[in-house]
Amino acid sequence: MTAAKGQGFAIGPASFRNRVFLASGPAGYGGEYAGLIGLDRLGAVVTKTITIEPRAGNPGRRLQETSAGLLNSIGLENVGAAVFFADKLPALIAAGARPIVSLGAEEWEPYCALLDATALRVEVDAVELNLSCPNVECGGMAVGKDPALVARYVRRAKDTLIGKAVLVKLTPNVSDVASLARAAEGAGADAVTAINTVVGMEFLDDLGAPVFRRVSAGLSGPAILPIALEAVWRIARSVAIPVVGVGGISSVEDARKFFAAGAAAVQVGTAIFYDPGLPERIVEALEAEGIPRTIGSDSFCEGGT
Amino acid sequence: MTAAKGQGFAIGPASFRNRVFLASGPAGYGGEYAGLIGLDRLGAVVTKTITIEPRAGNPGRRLQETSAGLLNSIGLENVGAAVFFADKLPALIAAGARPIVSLGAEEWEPYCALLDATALRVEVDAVELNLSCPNVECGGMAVGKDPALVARYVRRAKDTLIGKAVLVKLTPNVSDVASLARAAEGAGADAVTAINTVVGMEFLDDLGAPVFRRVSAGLSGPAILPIALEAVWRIARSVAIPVVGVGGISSVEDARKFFAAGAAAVQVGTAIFYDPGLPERIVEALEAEGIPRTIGSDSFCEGGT
Amino acid sequence: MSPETKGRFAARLESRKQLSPSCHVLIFERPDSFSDARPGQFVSIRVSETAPPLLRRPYSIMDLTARSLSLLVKVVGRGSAALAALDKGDTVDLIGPLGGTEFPAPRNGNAFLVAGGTGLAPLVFAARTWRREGRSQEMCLLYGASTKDELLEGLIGEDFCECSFSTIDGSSGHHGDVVELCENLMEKGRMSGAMLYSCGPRAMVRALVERLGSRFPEHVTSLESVMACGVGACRGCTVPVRAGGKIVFKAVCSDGTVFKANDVAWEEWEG
Amino acid sequence: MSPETKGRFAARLESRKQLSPSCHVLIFERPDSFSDARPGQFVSIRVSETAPPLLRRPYSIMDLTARSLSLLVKVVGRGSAALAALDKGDTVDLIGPLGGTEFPAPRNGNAFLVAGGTGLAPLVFAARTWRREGRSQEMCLLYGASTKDELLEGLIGEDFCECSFSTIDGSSGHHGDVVELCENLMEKGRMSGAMLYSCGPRAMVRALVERLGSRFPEHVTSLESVMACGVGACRGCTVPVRAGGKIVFKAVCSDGTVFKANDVAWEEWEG
Ligand SMILES: Cc1cc2nc3c(=O)[nH]c(=O)nc-3n(C[C@H](O)[C@H](O)[C@H](O)COP(=O)(O)OP(=O)(O)OC[C@H]3O[C@@H](n4cnc5c(N)ncnc54)[C@H](O)[C@@H]3O)c2cc1C
Ligand SMILES: Cc1cc2nc3c(=O)[nH]c(=O)nc-3n(C[C@H](O)[C@H](O)[C@H](O)COP(=O)(O)OP(=O)(O)OC[C@H]3O[C@@H](n4cnc5c(N)ncnc54)[C@H](O)[C@@H]3O)c2cc1C
Ligand SMILES: Cc1cc2nc3c(=O)[nH]c(=O)nc-3n(C[C@H](O)[C@H](O)[C@H](O)COP(=O)(O)O)c2cc1C
Ligand SMILES: Cc1cc2nc3c(=O)[nH]c(=O)nc-3n(C[C@H](O)[C@H](O)[C@H](O)COP(=O)(O)O)c2cc1C
Ligand code: FES
Ligand code: FES
Repeated sequence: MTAAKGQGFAIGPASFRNRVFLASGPAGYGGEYAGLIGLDRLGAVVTKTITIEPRAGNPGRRLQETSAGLLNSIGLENVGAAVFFADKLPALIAAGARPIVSLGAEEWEPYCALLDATALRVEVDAVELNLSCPNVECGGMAVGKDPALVARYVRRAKDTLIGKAVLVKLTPNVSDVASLARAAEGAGADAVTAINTVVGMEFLDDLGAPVFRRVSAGLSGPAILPIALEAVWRIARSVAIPVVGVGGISSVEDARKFFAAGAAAVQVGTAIFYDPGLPERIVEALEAEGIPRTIGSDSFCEGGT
Repeated sequence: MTAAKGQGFAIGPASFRNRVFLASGPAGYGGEYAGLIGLDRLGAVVTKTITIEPRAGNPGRRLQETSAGLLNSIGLENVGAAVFFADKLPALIAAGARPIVSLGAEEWEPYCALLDATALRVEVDAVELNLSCPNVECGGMAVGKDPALVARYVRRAKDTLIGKAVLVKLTPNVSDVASLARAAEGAGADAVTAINTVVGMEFLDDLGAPVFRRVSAGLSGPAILPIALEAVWRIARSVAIPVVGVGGISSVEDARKFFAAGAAAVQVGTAIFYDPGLPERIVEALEAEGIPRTIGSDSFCEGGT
Repeated sequence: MSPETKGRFAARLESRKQLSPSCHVLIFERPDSFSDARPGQFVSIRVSETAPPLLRRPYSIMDLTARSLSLLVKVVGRGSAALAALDKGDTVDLIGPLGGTEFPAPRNGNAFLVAGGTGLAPLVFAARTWRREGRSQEMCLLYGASTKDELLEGLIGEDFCECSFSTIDGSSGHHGDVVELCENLMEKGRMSGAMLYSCGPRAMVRALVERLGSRFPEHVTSLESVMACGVGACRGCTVPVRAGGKIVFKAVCSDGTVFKANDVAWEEWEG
Repeated sequence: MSPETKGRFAARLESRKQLSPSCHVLIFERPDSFSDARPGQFVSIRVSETAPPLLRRPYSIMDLTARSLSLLVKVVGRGSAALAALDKGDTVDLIGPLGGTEFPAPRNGNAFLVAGGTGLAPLVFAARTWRREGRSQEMCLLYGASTKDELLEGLIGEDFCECSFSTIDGSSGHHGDVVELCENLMEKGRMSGAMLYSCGPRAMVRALVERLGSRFPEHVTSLESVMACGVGACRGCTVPVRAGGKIVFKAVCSDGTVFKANDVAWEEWEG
């Protein structure tokens, strides 16, 4: 490992005090975890994905544990851009957090409206485009699976959000995640975040019905770590922009693996439910021992696509 | 659950005494597990994937545990068709097992040679085409990700293996596994098997290198159950041929879930490593309590692709 | 109640007592700086750092004194089984107090508390709290269990002026469910003007609302739902609630656990 | 040895004794119908049905008598820690005996057994087996550990005619590694014509081969590798071995555990 030359780093025009972020979703708008997570110690808090209008989220059951994993079908419940910018974001900033605002890719029109609303916010200098939510009907993962659509959505964001960093969050539920990363990069993305949840499902105990009304849900947690790590490794060798690694991080050691795979920063999601102290412990470990260096891929005979 | 009207069933021209199979790979050629698994009690033993020529498999480390999962990079080590048909298959049949022979899709020429060799074997009435191994350079998953190639490989098998059942094993590492199932069905497949392992990776404890020389490996075990279940659900609603469910089954209850999702039969893989008695316990439970009925999807508002 | 009062603690088990075939009372030393809590609030416990389950498990506060925190734990799966296997001196990772609403203290009239199974826990806390606060209202407990063995009479103590029991199998008290017990008392005119507090299986609370709801405008209930964060962040634990003619999703953990029972859109609530 | 003799058993722990900071001896009641085993064979244990790790853990048989089965367990991770926490009377799910090759009994000359750390276990079994079979060859043990505390002298008993020790930190016996100990003995001409048996860390056995190999054509070693099936089915535990000028992969579990040390393609073996 290389010694820490200071933990700060930049993604495009945005700078961060360190490389440990909260992932979008589990921590909500951040404030809910006050008292349990030292938000001001983290590199960033990626806020719960918002849409231009409020969304009620999915009806029915929304959570199900699996072996070393968690399925969720929240359905992008959120307060909408207006309340978010008026109430939630100021509270998060007041708590000392450094936000990255997650923007949901719905249909084109509301997506553009959300970008336009965000462009006006001087307090926002970094956004993450969620092109990969498996739990909504329109937009979401459908956009994130198509390189041409990814490019179109990213380009619109870059054209609108002048001077702001644009991270693009990718879905692993594709044949070739690296090609999507390249599409995002080609369209001007400042970084890509990988991965969003993996599609899965479960049944109720009596097998009478799937747990979730929408049947499919998103799998997160330690179960998906090897999948996320592989995606990050592959993407980091396909693009020049920074890769933010997320998926299953449950220990300091897990976080280090993502840096070894080529990530420039990591996000912690599901693990905060059981171990809210983890993000800060990762910060401390990286401060004490430096950022693990990325492993070169020269000596490995990697498989073709 | 419906009462058991007898456990036997058919896939194309091949009939099976029950719906519980050993998955290809973990149990090798079957004989190795004699004394631990009552092979003659199972619906079928899908043998380790063979290729026309012997393969040495991958160098370096081949196994790594993960949270509720196992990564493997065996690389289709096998004795080759000649030794398999001369030694391994007769021994398996002598042990009372009902084989399904797994055939590896390499490049086109050796694949055709393997089909031609198999066509001559009267003792083989069912094969599973492994179009989805992530651990080899050529063929394997690359074939399995492309609907046109899947169709071509399946059609050749059906044209050659007259009177034999052809199951097609699919990879989950794609944007739309159902479209691959439809491609297999359209080309004449008698059934599809889902899923093969999910691509993942891990690092050595010291983070000095990936565990596997090929970096990527295949994730199996309880961690992937929700992913497999969702694939089976989706495929079963996209094709009319039987779906054989595999991925993470670790208990009788898990097996039942696959029937609820729409599977006609199940396969047990990784779980035999820690619980070799499981396949027989599933057989007994299904005999005692019947096959769980498939859940209708009418009442669920499923997501788009 | 201010949500900032929640904290994360290593809580040490002071004693554990098995009260019935399925239920245990766990008494923890109250961790230093564990905030005061109100009836209807809960804690969430990480059962193991090395073994499943992954998520914390929520438990209602059954009592909180200067020195101890009591929980009632029914064994229904892996997490609860592990809790019921803790030994004196073991510590668990516990977050609390959680929950954004509480059982409001009875105003006029008396209080009827209807408990099903482990739903007893928050109602015991309510009765004790109000008694400690010196409230004079009479508190009557209506409490149902499956069978005599599962009636946790030992927990009830002096806190209630009156207790009626029911068991599904008729082995003790009224033969039937606790909703019938309520109906019977009501026939006798015993409950008019009273406030109703409930906690128990969803079917029980729903039946209370559907069968008695119109006669109890003041019915508050502490709900359960599968939870992940427990703090209102993840939106995983929602319950559909009617508000202004439409249905909105409220988080049980932070908009509850206590809701007006008649507002819950019971027919919409699955999962 | 016929592979059909393996079976799956619920093995009951008769006693457990901690011998050093990291090592425990576990003595199980020999399960009914557990086959006779040969030195170099092993068992594989499902440590827990409810908690990680998923896979069975392989352990060399250190002794097998009519009534008991002994294993030596060093705590290095979750699985071994759980084994070392078993109590008398606990049962574990155990498969065995496994392994397709054995330490061949010494023919002419004497036997030198070189053990590093827990590699002692199969060599203890070898010496006991041969002594019980009435073999007259002298068996000399060369045994290295990290430090005095980790030298498990209590295990050695009467089975060896002679024992030499080494510790890396010099706290007992030769100051250095066990390979140097061998070299020293060899200088003295003590080992000529002897058969060499080894088991220990890969680096130790490799050094034995590279530094002494040419002088020990008869060097057999029991290897370890990460395993899944333990029965030769999954091909997960392979070691590269030179055969007829090319390298082939052999399964440690079924083509071994005992290999000719000079055949192993050490430089090719990772993982
Ligand atoms: C706010 C709140 C307060 C609670 N207070 C108490 C209490 O005081 N005493 C008590 O014994 N229990 C209480 N519960 C329920 C308790 O949290 C569950 O019994 C526990 O989480 C089950 O965990 P497990 O691992 O043992 O069961 P699992 O293995 O997770 O599940 C076993 C069975 O229990 C069901 N189950 C799981 N979670 C819940 C849940 N949240 N509610 C109802 N059923 C569930 C599952 O569907 C399954 O059928 C409370 C729940 C909530 C949300
Ligand atoms: C045939 C055979 C015989 C063995 N006999 C003995 C014995 O008699 N006594 C004994 O104490 N151990 C023996 N081992 C090693 C023992 O199996 C491992 O120590 C054990 O599996 C570790 O499990 P764990 O869950 O505690 O460690 P993990 O948490 O899985 O791993 C902890 C550390 O141990 C390493 N490790 C894991 N598996 C092995 C392995 N197979 N070999 C070496 N290092 C490993 C890991 O890389 C990691 O660094 C034997 C192994 C084999 C293959
Ligand atoms: C309850 C929950 C809600 C989530 N909501 C969002 C979201 O709103 N936007 C988003 O981009 N990702 C969302 N995610 C995905 C996470 O940000 C993350 O990509 C994924 O969970 C994998 O990381 P983990 O295993 O550390 O949780 C959510 C995950 C969970 C568990
Ligand atoms: C060690 C190992 C070897 C495997 N080899 C093969 C193989 O040769 N052919 C094949 O089609 N699938 C192979 N598989 C995949 C399994 O058949 C199965 O699809 C996958 O492991 C998911 O099921 P499981 O979780 O029950 O193991 C292998 C899996 C493992 C763990
Ligand atoms: S459990 Fe997360 S919002 Fe209630
Ligand atoms: S562990 Fe499966 S072949 Fe050796």
